[in-house]
Amino acid sequence: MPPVDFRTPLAGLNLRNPLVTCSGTYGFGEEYQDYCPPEALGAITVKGITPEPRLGNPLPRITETPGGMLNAVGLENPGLGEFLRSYLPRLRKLPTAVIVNISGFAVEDYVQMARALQSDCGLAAIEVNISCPNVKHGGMHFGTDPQSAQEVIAAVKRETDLPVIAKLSPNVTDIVAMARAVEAGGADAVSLINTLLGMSIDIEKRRPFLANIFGGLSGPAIRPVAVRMVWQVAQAVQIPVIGMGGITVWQDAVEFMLAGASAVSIGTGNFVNPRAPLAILAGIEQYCRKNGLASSRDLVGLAQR
Amino acid sequence: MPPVDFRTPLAGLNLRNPLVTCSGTYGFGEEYQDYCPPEALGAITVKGITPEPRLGNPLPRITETPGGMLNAVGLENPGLGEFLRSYLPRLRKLPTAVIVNISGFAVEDYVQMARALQSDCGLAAIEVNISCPNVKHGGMHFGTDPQSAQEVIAAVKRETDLPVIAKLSPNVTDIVAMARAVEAGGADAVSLINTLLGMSIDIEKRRPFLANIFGGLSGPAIRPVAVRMVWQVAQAVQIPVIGMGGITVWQDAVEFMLAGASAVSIGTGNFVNPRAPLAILAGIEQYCRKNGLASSRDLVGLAQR
Amino acid sequence: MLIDQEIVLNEILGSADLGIRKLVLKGPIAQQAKPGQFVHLQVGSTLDPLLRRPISIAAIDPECQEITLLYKIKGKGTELLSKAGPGQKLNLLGPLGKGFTLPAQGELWLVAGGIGVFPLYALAAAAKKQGLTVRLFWGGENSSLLECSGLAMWEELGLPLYLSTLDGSCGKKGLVTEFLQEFLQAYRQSDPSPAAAGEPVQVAACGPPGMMQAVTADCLQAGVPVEVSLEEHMACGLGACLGCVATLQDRQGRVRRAKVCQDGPVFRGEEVVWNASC
Amino acid sequence: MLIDQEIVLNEILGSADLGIRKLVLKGPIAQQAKPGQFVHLQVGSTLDPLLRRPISIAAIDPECQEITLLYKIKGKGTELLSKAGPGQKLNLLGPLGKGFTLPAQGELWLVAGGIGVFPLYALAAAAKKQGLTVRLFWGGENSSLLECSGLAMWEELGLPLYLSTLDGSCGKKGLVTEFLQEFLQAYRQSDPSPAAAGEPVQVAACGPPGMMQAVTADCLQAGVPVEVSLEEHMACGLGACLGCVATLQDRQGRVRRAKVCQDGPVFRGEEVVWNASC
Ligand SMILES: Cc1cc2nc3c(=O)[nH]c(=O)nc-3n(C[C@H](O)[C@H](O)[C@H](O)COP(=O)(O)OP(=O)(O)OC[C@H]3O[C@@H](n4cnc5c(N)ncnc54)[C@H](O)[C@@H]3O)c2cc1C
Ligand SMILES: Cc1cc2nc3c(=O)[nH]c(=O)nc-3n(C[C@H](O)[C@H](O)[C@H](O)COP(=O)(O)OP(=O)(O)OC[C@H]3O[C@@H](n4cnc5c(N)ncnc54)[C@H](O)[C@@H]3O)c2cc1C
Ligand SMILES: Cc1cc2nc3c(=O)[nH]c(=O)nc-3n(C[C@H](O)[C@H](O)[C@H](O)COP(=O)(O)O)c2cc1C
Ligand SMILES: Cc1cc2nc3c(=O)[nH]c(=O)nc-3n(C[C@H](O)[C@H](O)[C@H](O)COP(=O)(O)O)c2cc1C
Ligand code: FES
Ligand code: FES
Repeated sequence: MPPVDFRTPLAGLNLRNPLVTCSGTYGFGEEYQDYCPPEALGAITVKGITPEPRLGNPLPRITETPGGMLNAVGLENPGLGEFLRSYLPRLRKLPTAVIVNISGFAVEDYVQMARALQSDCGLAAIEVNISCPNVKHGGMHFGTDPQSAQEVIAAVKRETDLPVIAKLSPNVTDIVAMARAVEAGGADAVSLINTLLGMSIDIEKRRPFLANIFGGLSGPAIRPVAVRMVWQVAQAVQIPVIGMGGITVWQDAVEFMLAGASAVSIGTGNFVNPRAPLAILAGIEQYCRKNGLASSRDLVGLAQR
Repeated sequence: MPPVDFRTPLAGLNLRNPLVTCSGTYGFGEEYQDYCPPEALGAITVKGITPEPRLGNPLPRITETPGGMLNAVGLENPGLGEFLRSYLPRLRKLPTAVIVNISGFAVEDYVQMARALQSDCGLAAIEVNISCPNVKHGGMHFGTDPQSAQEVIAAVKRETDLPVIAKLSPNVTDIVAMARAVEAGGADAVSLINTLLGMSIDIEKRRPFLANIFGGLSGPAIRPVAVRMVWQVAQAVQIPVIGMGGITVWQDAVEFMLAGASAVSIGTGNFVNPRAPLAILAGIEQYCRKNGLASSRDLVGLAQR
Repeated sequence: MLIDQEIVLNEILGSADLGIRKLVLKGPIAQQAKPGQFVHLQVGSTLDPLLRRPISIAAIDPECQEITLLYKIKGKGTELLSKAGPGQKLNLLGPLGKGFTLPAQGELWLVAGGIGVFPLYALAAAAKKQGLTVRLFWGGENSSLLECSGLAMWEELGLPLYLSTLDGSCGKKGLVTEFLQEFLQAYRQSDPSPAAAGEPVQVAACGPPGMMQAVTADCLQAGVPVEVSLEEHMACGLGACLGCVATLQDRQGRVRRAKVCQDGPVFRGEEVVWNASC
Repeated sequence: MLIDQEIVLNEILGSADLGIRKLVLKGPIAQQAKPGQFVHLQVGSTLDPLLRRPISIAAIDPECQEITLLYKIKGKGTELLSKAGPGQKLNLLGPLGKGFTLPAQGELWLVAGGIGVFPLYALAAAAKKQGLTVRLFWGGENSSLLECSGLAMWEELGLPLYLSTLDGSCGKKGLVTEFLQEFLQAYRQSDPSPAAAGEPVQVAACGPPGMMQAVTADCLQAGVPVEVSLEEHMACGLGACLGCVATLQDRQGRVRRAKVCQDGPVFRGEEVVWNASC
């Protein structure tokens, strides 16, 4: 039998395979090298960058929940300048596509970063994390207001020649409206989902567990919500969907692809098993063989038909 | 030590204790009698009623997910008439407060049911489930549009002398806006949260697992989202909050009360342990004693201070 | 009842590759259980898996206070269950549901498809004890499936067994319904009748829905009452969640829902709407 | 490395009520581990609990290929871990982090608060092997805590132990820091010095943050270098998630974050910003 064809065209990129890692869960691409060689991955997404360095939130930042976890890292990152100086040179050497995730509090933040991130950087794409509050517009979230989302994506598109992926927040009434908005803004792909807003309380201390009070819920617990959103969005837009949210084993990845995801991204699953992407890839391969599919691309949206 | 005072004033009712059971998970109050005597509960909420009988959705209707479950029962119920004729006489005999949950697709549906449900029925309160699509208004959900929510609650309030509890859907961008809207509509309390919209795919059949494609996610997996919403809403409105979503053990119930819930409701937790409410009540009692609290009411909102 | 019962035995049945196991539990449920009922088992100690798992009561021994469950490892719940060892306790809810009707006299024909044979064992044992003539028509993939699903237990019970396999590796090659059809035909012609004249026959079936539908159709045609045991995904097991309903119709064709966990899992075959689209 | 290692032993340490256990694992991690490092353990086989649990490596035996972990049952993860029996395999990620600095010569003073003593054992054993003078200052709630946390192991190691308890049920009544203060004072006065003139002293501390902060302050005042082992909730254990950071400052007071899992868990005491508000 010929090997399963894993090549994954996505947002103008030609990924080796549909396995990506989620921003914020995979550091700057090197932390997992001993367990999962970068060349085994379709792409790596690095931690969210902001124009200025950020210390992030106070501790505790993470806690476990049933089948999931809450995090409130608060976008700790070295800032754009230091990223370009110290991190980029090493990222360019990684034998895989590198997607840079950017976050901001105003359109200008995104614009500033987009301007500095061009295809000659050696990066593969920009993922625009729009789930931060837009402080300029009275706290309205880019990630929850379709018009703001469209504007910020359009602004980023104008500034960079890199493919632009819009990362959507699930904390909305209508995810399809958000996806259509970023498509209209020119996004080349959408990533979904980011974390669900949650919290937990330490009943001994009688205080919220996280220093930040609220945190983002990720992991298997949220998978049913993520699969539903991927299903809805994949039907509604023309651009490809990168599916994520609770993938730990290959069956989960196949579920997302059947729902309509062109690629899948592993986040919290890496914490559970640092070799998860490898195991998932092997599982997808077996599943394709068993079902007589020549390419992993054939899985995409199959459950919708 | 004197016994912990569990009395719970709520929406004009005087509940024996803050333990309630969730609509749709506790049948019509009799199914769990052998395991959990109704007189041990503050209140029982019965399955959602519609004006006409409904067969509900085709099968399968439920499936397990990590730390949770999806259901798409589709409001199977005997209809208002049969409810009044056959179920109500038995419900009146239960030695606990009975809350009737009502669902509709148009304001008139709710109005019709509210008119038939008055305090002389022997029921304690009406819980208005507003998460159904409002077919009259192009599918806009009562549960996701603050103005529609306010209208439907106001309409129900006009028709009945029973206390009215608004049950909110978590599938919204802004839960606080929804809670404020139903408060403005005259709701005497809010129940939150209903299920998160999710789905899962059977990778062997390559089709959505549930016949209805989408289902409602409940159970421990959603608890962090539910606690967060209770926390936000309890700060924003004056009416009491009935907290629910993933409570299985007493620690969970305490968490909700510390977040601001005046009462807690057990849903999926009953499936895990049919005696869960009893165990939870005992746990709350111990916790109060240990922390020197004379009444379970003292727990409410403690983590907010 | 809701009770912790101790595991007496949890062992593989037949060869390991089919993953079919026998679980014996000690406790008072044995005093109450009736053939066709099931227990709702807590398989783990954490929130994943979350829900209980319904498993039929395959054998009931009130004297020894033991019930036997036969189960096939299917997914993560049964996998976890297979790890529990003797001495450990399992939390059980049960006995649940309504079981099979045990006829007062005459013949009882059991029709089993694959592991659908599990709940029929307790029924056969009870019927035999009552002096009924019991026959088992049992079909499966191949001899290995039958062996791993308790064939030896059935042989010990000493009833007439009519076995079929798809590959002919055990018994007749073909479908189990063929036996039934032969017997039903003989019964209708009544000479030579397997059920002596005047001796009523009753059928109980458990297996894949398609098979039970066919069995029902054959029995109805022959005027023989038939009961079938249905399977649905369950949450509460007590009739409270409406997750597990079956679609039934009355003689006038009026459709209604019934709860598999509470009103079933055993229903009269003619009531069941197979492949309900609503 | 990421590897399944077999459980050699998983038993209660001392009396059962404190729930402190000793877990011995066989495998190649023993060859690589250094005192102060930890492993990130998969404690269950399902998705609840989801995350791994960080546990310090308490003893290292490269010859027998064994590492010893000492852990206290705290919540559902360690509870589940306590159920795993010998012969079973556990999935381990490790050894992780940077351990303690083993001085080339001189004295090593270990300051432990409660079960913070666990990671210090491997350090003591290594230092002793290297011929250093090692002293343990160890304080706890009461004698039961010390006994259940491996006091016998320490006595076997044959080092000078300075014990204190809050209730005086073992050793001196009071705080462990009092021993340290005495020794530091003696060291500064250098006559009679516990560390002979010219023999440098180094301190390693593990315990509640408040205690480590006090130890650090005392050591800095005495001009003695001190290392502390920090604890934070962890997800990845590899420096990838930024869940576990500590706040550090340089001499100019510039604040930065460091990852407890990767850059720690051991840090130089003077670097640590205790009770960071940012
Ligand atoms: C009344 C009744 C009696 C049964 N008796 C037996 C028996 O005696 N022996 C036996 O081996 N099996 C029996 N089953 C089927 C058994 O319940 C499932 O195989 C088991 O629940 C699978 O759980 P899992 O975690 O291994 O599989 P998973 O597929 O991981 O389970 C996921 C979810 O789906 C449910 N599920 C999966 N398959 C089934 C199924 N076929 N029926 C109902 N729910 C299912 C599970 O309960 C769980 O909620 C019976 C089912 C019912 C309804
Ligand atoms: C580097 C390091 C070394 C450690 N070494 C040891 C040791 O040798 N012996 C020992 O008994 N304990 C040690 N701990 C603490 C141990 O990790 C926790 O007690 C354990 O994770 C609790 O898990 P649980 O599921 O029982 O508790 P739960 O409270 O149910 O855990 C819930 C979540 O919180 C995390 N958590 C809870 N308490 C702690 C804690 N104190 N530190 C970090 N995470 C925590 C858990 O890992 C889990 O993610 C160490 C912690 C760290 C960071
Ligand atoms: C610790 C942590 C940090 C994260 N940081 C970011 C981030 O910086 N930018 C971003 O877009 N998403 C971030 N995310 C969200 C993930 O990229 C992903 O969308 C989410 O976790 C859902 O996937 P999962 O369930 O597989 O983890 C973070 C998630 C976690 C758990
Ligand atoms: C099987 C099932 C049926 C439900 N039916 C209803 C219903 O009819 N009306 C309603 O308002 N909520 C219904 N719910 C939602 C629950 O009342 C509750 O809000 C939700 O399940 C969250 O709580 P839990 O996680 O404790 O189950 C149903 C939930 C389940 C699991
Ligand atoms: S499983 Fe809940 S009604 Fe049958
Ligand atoms: S645990 Fe992830 S960075 Fe330390």
